[in-house]
Amino acid sequence: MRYVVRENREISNGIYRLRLEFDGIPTPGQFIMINCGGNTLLKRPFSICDHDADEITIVYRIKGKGTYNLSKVKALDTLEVTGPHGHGFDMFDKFNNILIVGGGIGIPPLLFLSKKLKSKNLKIALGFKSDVFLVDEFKKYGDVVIATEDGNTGIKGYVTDAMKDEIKDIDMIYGCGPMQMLKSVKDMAEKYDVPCQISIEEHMGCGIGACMVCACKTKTDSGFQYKKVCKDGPVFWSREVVF
Amino acid sequence: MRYVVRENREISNGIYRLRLEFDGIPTPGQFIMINCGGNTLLKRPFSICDHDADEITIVYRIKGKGTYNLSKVKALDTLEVTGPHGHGFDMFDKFNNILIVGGGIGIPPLLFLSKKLKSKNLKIALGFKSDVFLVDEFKKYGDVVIATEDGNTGIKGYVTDAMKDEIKDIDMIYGCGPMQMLKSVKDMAEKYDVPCQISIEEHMGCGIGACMVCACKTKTDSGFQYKKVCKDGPVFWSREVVF
Amino acid sequence: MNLKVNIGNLELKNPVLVASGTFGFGREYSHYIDLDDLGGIMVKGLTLYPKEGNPPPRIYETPSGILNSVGLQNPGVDAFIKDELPFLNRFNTKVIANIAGETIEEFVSLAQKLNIDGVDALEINVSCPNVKEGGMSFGVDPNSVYAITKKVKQASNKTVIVKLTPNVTDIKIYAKAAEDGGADAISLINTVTGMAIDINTRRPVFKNVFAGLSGPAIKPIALKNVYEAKRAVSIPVIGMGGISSAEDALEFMIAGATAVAVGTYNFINPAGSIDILEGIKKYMLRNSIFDVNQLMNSINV
Amino acid sequence: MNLKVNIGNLELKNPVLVASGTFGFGREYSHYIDLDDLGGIMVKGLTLYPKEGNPPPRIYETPSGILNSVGLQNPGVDAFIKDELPFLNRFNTKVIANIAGETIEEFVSLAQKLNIDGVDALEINVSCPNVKEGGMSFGVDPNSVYAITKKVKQASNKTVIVKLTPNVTDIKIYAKAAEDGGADAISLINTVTGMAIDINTRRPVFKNVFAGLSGPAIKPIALKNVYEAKRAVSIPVIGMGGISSAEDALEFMIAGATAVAVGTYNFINPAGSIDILEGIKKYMLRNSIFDVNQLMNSINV
Ligand SMILES: Cc1cc2nc3c(=O)[nH]c(=O)nc-3n(C[C@H](O)[C@H](O)[C@H](O)COP(=O)(O)OP(=O)(O)OC[C@H]3O[C@@H](n4cnc5c(N)ncnc54)[C@H](O)[C@@H]3O)c2cc1C
Ligand SMILES: Cc1cc2nc3c(=O)[nH]c(=O)nc-3n(C[C@H](O)[C@H](O)[C@H](O)COP(=O)(O)OP(=O)(O)OC[C@H]3O[C@@H](n4cnc5c(N)ncnc54)[C@H](O)[C@@H]3O)c2cc1C
Ligand SMILES: Cc1cc2nc3c(=O)[nH]c(=O)nc-3n(C[C@H](O)[C@H](O)[C@H](O)COP(=O)(O)O)c2cc1C
Ligand SMILES: Cc1cc2nc3c(=O)[nH]c(=O)nc-3n(C[C@H](O)[C@H](O)[C@H](O)COP(=O)(O)O)c2cc1C
Ligand code: FES
Ligand code: FES
Repeated sequence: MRYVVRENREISNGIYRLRLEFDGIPTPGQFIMINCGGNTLLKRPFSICDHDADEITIVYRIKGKGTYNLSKVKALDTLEVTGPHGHGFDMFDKFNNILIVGGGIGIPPLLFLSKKLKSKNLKIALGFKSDVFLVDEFKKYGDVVIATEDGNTGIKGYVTDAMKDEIKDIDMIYGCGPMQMLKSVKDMAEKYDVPCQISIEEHMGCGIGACMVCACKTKTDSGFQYKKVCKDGPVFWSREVVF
Repeated sequence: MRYVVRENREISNGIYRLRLEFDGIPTPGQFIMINCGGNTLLKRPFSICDHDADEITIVYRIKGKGTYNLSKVKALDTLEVTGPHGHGFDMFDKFNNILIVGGGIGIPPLLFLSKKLKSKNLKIALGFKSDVFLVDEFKKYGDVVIATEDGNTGIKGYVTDAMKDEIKDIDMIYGCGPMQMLKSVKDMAEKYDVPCQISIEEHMGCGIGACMVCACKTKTDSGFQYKKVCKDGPVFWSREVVF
Repeated sequence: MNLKVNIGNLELKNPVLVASGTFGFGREYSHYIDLDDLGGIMVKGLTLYPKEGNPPPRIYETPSGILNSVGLQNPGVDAFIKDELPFLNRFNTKVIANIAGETIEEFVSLAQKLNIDGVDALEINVSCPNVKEGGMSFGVDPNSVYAITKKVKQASNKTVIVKLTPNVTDIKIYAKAAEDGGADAISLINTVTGMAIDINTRRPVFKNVFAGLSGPAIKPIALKNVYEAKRAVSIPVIGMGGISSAEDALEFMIAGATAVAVGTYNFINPAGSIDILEGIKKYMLRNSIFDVNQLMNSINV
Repeated sequence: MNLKVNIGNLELKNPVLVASGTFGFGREYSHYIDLDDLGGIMVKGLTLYPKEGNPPPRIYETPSGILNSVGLQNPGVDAFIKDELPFLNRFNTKVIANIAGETIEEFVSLAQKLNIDGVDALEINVSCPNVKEGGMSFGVDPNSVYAITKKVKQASNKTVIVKLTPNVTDIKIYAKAAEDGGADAISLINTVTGMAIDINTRRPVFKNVFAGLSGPAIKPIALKNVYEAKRAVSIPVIGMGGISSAEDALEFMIAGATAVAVGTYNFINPAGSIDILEGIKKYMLRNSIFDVNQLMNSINV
C-alpha cells in the first residue's frame, strides 16, 4: 500500500521520527516493511513506535542506504509499505509489575508497548550510547531510568546495569535492543525466574513468513528449531531463544 | 563534479528545462552526462541548450527511469555531472545563409547554436509531434517555421516538408532530431549539394571516448569505420554518416 | 483472449507461476492475492525428512539482487502432504511440488510419496547451491541429471519438470540430458552462485561461504540460458530469474518460455505475480495477440 | 604504509588497476585522474589487425549492470605500439597489454610484437563473449587455456596474466590450466554472458544476440570465482567484476586477490579507480594494516 508521509524529522543525532498515514491496526512489537527507494531492492523492517487512529510512527536510525534514503523523504511524499507484520508482545492481565528494557534503536517499539500497558506499574530502563531520545514520551507511562555508555545522561554504563536494581518484585520483563543486551536480559530473567519476552532482529526477505530467511534459533524438546522472526516473532519468549 | 540545480520546470507536455550551475565552457552541440540517481547505473547524455556565465540549461523529455528521476529534482538539489563532452557544431565565418533543422527533443542544442550564430542569416525549421517548445527563444535568432505532425501549430507534417522551401540560397545546414529526420536532411543536403552537419544519438558508456560503445558508422575511402559519438561526435558531417 | 498454456499434460490457466522457495506454501501470499489467479504454485523445496536449514544470516542484499542461503528449511514431504497440501487444494490453481533429494533414491521416494491427488506436477531441484548433500553437485553433472530424471519419471505419474542451474559451461547439454531422461519440461534458472564478505570481520557473510544470487541482477543471465536451452530441446521451458515486470516476463516468453515464474520479486511486491499477469494481458491487447502461445519463442533473430 | 604488490616479476606500486576495455588507452581518463596514481592500466583488447567491432547498439543498461557487445573494436597491435604506447609511457604506471587472438598463432604473434620496452605485462583474453572467432570458445576449454598460455609464455618475455571467463562450471579447472601452462597470474572475471530482448520488435537488443554483463550486478559472482580460483592455484590472482567502492575492492583482496581492476565503474565515476585506492588506504589506517599484502587472502573461514 502507498501511504502519505506526514512528518519525517531528525529527533536526535542520526535518529529520525517518521509519521505516516496508515490504516492497519497494529499491536506493540509488530513491524512494517518500507520500500526505501533509491537503489535498494528489499523492503526494510521497522517496528511501530506509536499508533493513533489513522497514523503510525516509526523511529529509525540511519544505518545504510535504505535508512539514508528514508531520511530524505518529506511530508506529502508517499511510501510503499506492507504490514503490520509479525507476532508482537503478549500482554497479560495477571501481571502488574512490569519491567521494560530497551537499548538503542531497539527502544521505539517499547514506547508503543508502554502506552498499551499504561494502566500497569511500569519500570522502564533505557540504554543509549550517548544521545538520548524518546525519554520524555516514556515518562508519561512509568518510572524511567537511563544509562548511557559515556555517562552523558543517567547512569554511566549499560542498561542491564541500570536494570539490576529494578528486577525484584517484577512479574514480567519485555526487552528490545542489541543482541548482547537481549542476552543479558534473558540471563537475568532466568536467574530471577521472571517471564520475559524479547524482540529479535534478523535480515528479512518477504517479511510475511514465506521465504524462511529470517531464522531465529529456538529450543525444542528434542533439540532446536529455526523459527521465523517475521511471523513467529519478532517477539519470542526469552527462554526459547538460543543465542 | 557536483553542481547545484537552479531550476527544473516542465515547459511543455513531458518536456522539462533544467538550469544548472556550471563552470565549464561549452560549445554548441556538446553535451553533459548526468547521474540521474534512483536505480540508474550509467549517466545520461544531454545536449547543452543554453550557456551563460556560470550556468547551463538543458531541455529534456521524460523517456525512461533516468529522465523520470531527473524530472523530480528540485532547485538547490545537486547533481553529479561530467562534461562538456564531444565535438560540437563547427561554425564557419564564410557561411552566412544558414538553415537549422530540428525535430522533437533534438531541438534543444540548436538553440545554443542559433545563439552563437546570431550574427548570421538564420532560417530555422522546427518539427514537433504536437506540443511545441522553445519556439519563442528561437525567434530571437532567426526566421522560424514550424511543422507539427498533427497540425497543432504551423504546417501539418514533417519538418523536412517545411524545410524544402528554405533550402535555396543556403550555405550550410545544421540538423538534430530523430534518425529518420536526419536521414532526410542528409539526403536533401546531398541533393542540393549544401554542406551539412548533423548531431547523432547513440547509447553511451563512458561518454569520453574510452569504451567504444557509442559507435556511429561512417564512410571511409576503403569502406567504413565506426567512429565514437561521444568524442568524434555527436556532430558529424552528414556525408560521412552511413545510416 | 487465450492465456492457457500446456506444460506436458499439465494445462495452466495462464503462464504466470511463482518460483519455489519464494512463496512458501502459498498461505502467506493468500492475504495479498487470490491464489486462484495464478497459473500455478511451485512450492518450497521438499525433502524426505524435515530439514532445519542453515544458520542465519540467510540473506544479503547485493546490487539489484539478493544472496540467499536458506539450505532448504522445510517441514518434509509428509508434513507438506498433511499440513500444507489441503490448504493449497482449496484453490483452483496447479500445485507443483519442488523436490530435493540427497540421493537418487531419495528423489524416487519423494516422487512416490507425491503420487497423490492434489499434486499436479513435480519440479526436480538438482540445483540447490545451499546444501552439502545432493543439490548442485547433481545439477552440474549431465549424467546425474539424466539419471534422476529417468528414475523420477518412472516413479511418478505426474508431469515432471527438471530445474536447471545456470552454473554450468553449456546449458544445452543439461537441457538435453533432462529431455533424454524423459522430462516433460525444464525450468530455469535456479540461483547463480555468489559470495559476499564482511570486510570488518573478514569473514564470509554466509557460514556456507557461497550462496545463491537471485533477483533483477541475474535477469540477463537467465534470459540467455532460457533462450539457449529452448534451442536445445523440444519440450516446454519454464523461465525464471529476476522477473520483476510484465516486460521482463514477456522477454522470457519471446525467448522461448512457455510459462514464467516470479521469484524474488514476490518479496518486493507481494502482489507482483498478478501485476505481471495483468501487464502481459495489456501487452497482448495492445499488440493484438489473442493467444498467449503466439508469444512463445516468437523471437526474430 | 606499503601498497606495493607483486604479480610475478611485475611490481605494482599499488593494487588498483583499471580493467581492459573500460579505460581505452588511458588518454581520455588522463583528464580526470593522474595516471601515475594507478597500479597499472590494462589496455583495450588488442588484435593482430585493426578490428571494427560490432554494429550498434553496443551497450544496454540492466539492473545494476550493463550488457556490452563492442566486439573488440581496436586499432590493432601495430597502431597501439605506434600511436598509443608512447602516450602511456609518459606515465609512471604499468602497462598491461590485453591481447585477443582468433588462433593460437595469433596470440603468439601478438605476444612477439609486444616484446618491447614500455609493455610490462600481457593479459591473455581467452574470454571475450562478443566475437565469433576465438574469444570465449577458447576460454571454456581448459586445453585451449593451457595451450595458449604455454605458447604465449614461450614467446613472451613479459609477465603473463591469463584472463578467465566465469561462464564455466568449475573455475578451478581453468585457473589450474593457466597455472600449468606457466601463467604468472590469472585475472578474473571477464563478463558474464547475458541477453536482452526488445519486446516491441521482439528482436534481441544485440545483433550477436548474446552480450557481456558487467557492473555491480555481477560482483557476488565475481567474488565467488576469485575466491575459488585462488584456492586452486598458487600464482597471484587479479580480481575484478563490479568493483565500485573501496569496500568492494577489499572484499576481493580478502577473498584472495593480490590486485583488483576497476571496470564499468570508470564510466560511472571517471575518478573511481583513485577514489577506491584512497578508500583502501583509509581502511588500512583504520585497521592498523601497514602492508597491503597482509590483506590478501586474509579471509577467515
Ligand atoms: C523486526 C525488526 C524491527 C526493526 N525496527 C527498527 C526500528 O524501529 N528502527 C530502526 O532504526 N531499525 C529497526 N530495525 C532495523 C532496520 O530494519 C535496519 O536498520 C534497516 O533494515 C537497515 O537498512 P539500511 O538499508 O539502512 O542498511 P543496510 O545495512 O545497507 O541494509 C542492507 C540489508 O540488510 C538489512 N538489514 C541491515 N540491518 C538490519 C537489521 N538490524 N535488521 C534487519 N535487517 C537489517 C536491510 O534490511 C537490507 O536488506 C528493525 C529490524 C527488524 C528485523
Ligand atoms: C549526445 C546526446 C545528446 C542528447 N541530448 C538530449 C537532450 O538534450 N534532451 C533529451 O531529452 N534527450 C537527449 N538525449 C537522449 C537522452 O540521453 C535519453 O533520452 C536518455 O538517456 C534516456 O534515459 P532514460 O533513463 O530516461 O531512458 P531509458 O530508455 O530507460 O534509458 C536506458 C538506457 O538507454 C540510454 N538511452 C535511451 N535513449 C537514449 C538516446 N536517445 N540516446 C542515448 N542513450 C539513450 C540511457 O542513457 C540509458 O543508458 C541525448 C542523447 C545523446 C546521445
Ligand atoms: C529465498 C529463496 C529460496 C529459494 N528456495 C528454492 C527451493 O527451495 N527450491 C528451488 O528449486 N529453488 C529455490 N529458489 C530459487 C528460485 O525458485 C528461483 O529459481 C531463483 O530465485 C531465480 O528467480 P528470481 O530471480 O525471480 O528469484 C529460492 C530462491 C530464493 C530467493
Ligand atoms: C565496454 C566493455 C569493454 C570490454 N572490453 C574488454 C576487452 O577488450 N578485453 C577484456 O579482456 N575485457 C574486456 N571487458 C571486460 C572487463 O575488462 C571486465 O573484465 C568486466 O567488465 C568485469 O568488470 P566490471 O564489472 O568492473 O566492468 C570489457 C568490459 C566492458 C564493459
Ligand atoms: S522474511 Fe521471509 S520468512 Fe521471514
Ligand atoms: S561512450 Fe565510451 S567511447 Fe563513447
